[in-house]
Amino acid sequence: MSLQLQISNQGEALIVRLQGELDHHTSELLKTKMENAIEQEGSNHIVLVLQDLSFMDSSGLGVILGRYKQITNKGGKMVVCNVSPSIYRLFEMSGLFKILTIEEDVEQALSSLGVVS
Amino acid sequence: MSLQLQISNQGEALIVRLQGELDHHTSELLKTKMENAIEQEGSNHIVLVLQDLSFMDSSGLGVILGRYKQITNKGGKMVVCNVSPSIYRLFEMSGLFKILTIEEDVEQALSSLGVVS
Amino acid sequence: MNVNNYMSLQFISKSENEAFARITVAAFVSQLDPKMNELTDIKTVVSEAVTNSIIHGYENKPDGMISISAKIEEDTVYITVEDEGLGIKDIEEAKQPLYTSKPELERSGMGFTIMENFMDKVEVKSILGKGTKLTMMKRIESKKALYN
Amino acid sequence: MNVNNYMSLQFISKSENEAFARITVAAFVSQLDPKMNELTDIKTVVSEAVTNSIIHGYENKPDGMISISAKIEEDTVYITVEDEGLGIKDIEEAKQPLYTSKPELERSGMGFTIMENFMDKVEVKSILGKGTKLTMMKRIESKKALYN
Ligand SMILES: Nc1ncnc2c1ncn2[C@@H]1O[C@H](COP(=O)(O)OP(=O)(O)O)[C@@H](O)[C@H]1O
Ligand SMILES: Nc1ncnc2c1ncn2[C@@H]1O[C@H](COP(=O)(O)OP(=O)(O)O)[C@@H](O)[C@H]1O
Repeated sequence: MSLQLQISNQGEALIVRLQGELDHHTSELLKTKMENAIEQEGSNHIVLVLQDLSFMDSSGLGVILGRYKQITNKGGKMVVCNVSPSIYRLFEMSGLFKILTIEEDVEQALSSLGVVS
Repeated sequence: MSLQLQISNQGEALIVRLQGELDHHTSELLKTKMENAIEQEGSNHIVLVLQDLSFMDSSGLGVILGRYKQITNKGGKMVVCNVSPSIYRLFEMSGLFKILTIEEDVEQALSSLGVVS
Repeated sequence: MNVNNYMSLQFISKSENEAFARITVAAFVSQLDPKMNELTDIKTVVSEAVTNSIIHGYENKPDGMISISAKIEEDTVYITVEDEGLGIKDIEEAKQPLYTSKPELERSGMGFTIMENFMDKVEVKSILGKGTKLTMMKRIESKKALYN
Repeated sequence: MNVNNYMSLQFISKSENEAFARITVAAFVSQLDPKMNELTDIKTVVSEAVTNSIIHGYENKPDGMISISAKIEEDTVYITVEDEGLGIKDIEEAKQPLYTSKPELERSGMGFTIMENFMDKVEVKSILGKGTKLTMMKRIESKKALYN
């Protein structure tokens, strides 16, 4: 019933791993933590790992789109990986999958960004 | 949210394994199945395995006591094993642990009944 | 008034709803970050109270209504369970360990004893022919409560 | 009337209750033995509707009341979500994909689109200054339903 996040750095990329449930209540935390990390770390790119995310609704779409805008404004890229079928459906419905890059796993996400892993 | 049971025979003993939640709603099923098995199999003893029982309330105490009476009326014995701390507490509170034999696991339950396993 | 959170729930007196009721109250109380055994206690008492309303209050007829409320105030949970069923004639007798008015249904007579053991306080109000209302209270010893 | 099961739930408009509400409705609907993805659909639409009541209906004030009801009739679930909040001015506009009146809160504007995609039917009634009521319906393709 809550969200845990784990943030780490690999080369120019900020890797954010989500675990638990991403809804309106927990999206506040994600927004704040990611905003700060993007500013402080000065990372160029974001890799968002959704492997252990058991639930997401449209509030999740909003906060992901928000971070996408934040990083592209800085000239960076955002890649989402390990997307479950039910979350993929939300990306599809909202058209987000057209602007986000979606990759299988962290390795492929990093190599698509040109970051050596 | 439901109860599964698995009934098997070992020598003179009927082994009943419970999985899931034992409350008033699911105790009906347990009562019927065990009553029938005790009559049909003509077993002398019962071993009740509670290892995978994730929830039990006082309706469970009632149905266990009922089967205890049924088997002792036939001159048999009943042993309960793999009892979690929270279920043990209910046995204690009700005084049931004074009349039931409680053993660690199926092996010890069977050997306490003199059944070769 | 210092209500930190509040919910109320109504459902019909079908035995399928015993599990539903305890899952719902447990999901609500889990906001307090209770220990595993505290959550089991809460589930058990809700199960006892709802089962009593179904079996004794409504005598297993599935057209009665059962109401539950749960309130979190600081580190304490208040739970009420209410029916508009037959009511209890003698509350003191009903509370005796092993006392049951329905031995033919293999009742253990341990419902009230379990509720009183697992909760910090249990209050029973009942009017014959009108119904029964239980009010229960429990302090939750969560980590969270320490920091609030 | 052929009500197989019925429940209703009220809680205050705190965002903690979004998770609580979807767990409760999912626990109730699970009696129909739904497939995993059907249950995810139900959880998601409840989350969308409750979030809308909290953010838009009550503008994030935690003293509003939200009511949910769920009814199972044969293999079909009917869910209502209701608030007594601000109401919706233009329902057709509100339903447009990507439309949101609160872009500053990073809303995606996808709530209604998701509800309409995941449920078989969605009906919105709203009166400005009085509140909003959603009525939704979904047939559950469970194994159980086949044998009933
Ligand atoms: N909601 C209720 N409505 C009417 N009678 C009740 C109710 N709850 C309890 N009782 C009475 O109190 C007795 C004791 O309840 P309890 O300790 O839970 O044992 P049990 O349910 O096993 O009988 C019941 O047998 C019944 O006569
Ligand atoms: N319960 C409600 N009370 C008032 N307005 C609402 C309610 N639900 C939805 N709305 C309005 O409908 C719009 C679209 O809702 P939705 O599709 O869920 O997108 P979002 O919540 O992301 O804004 C909201 O922006 C809001 O203006």
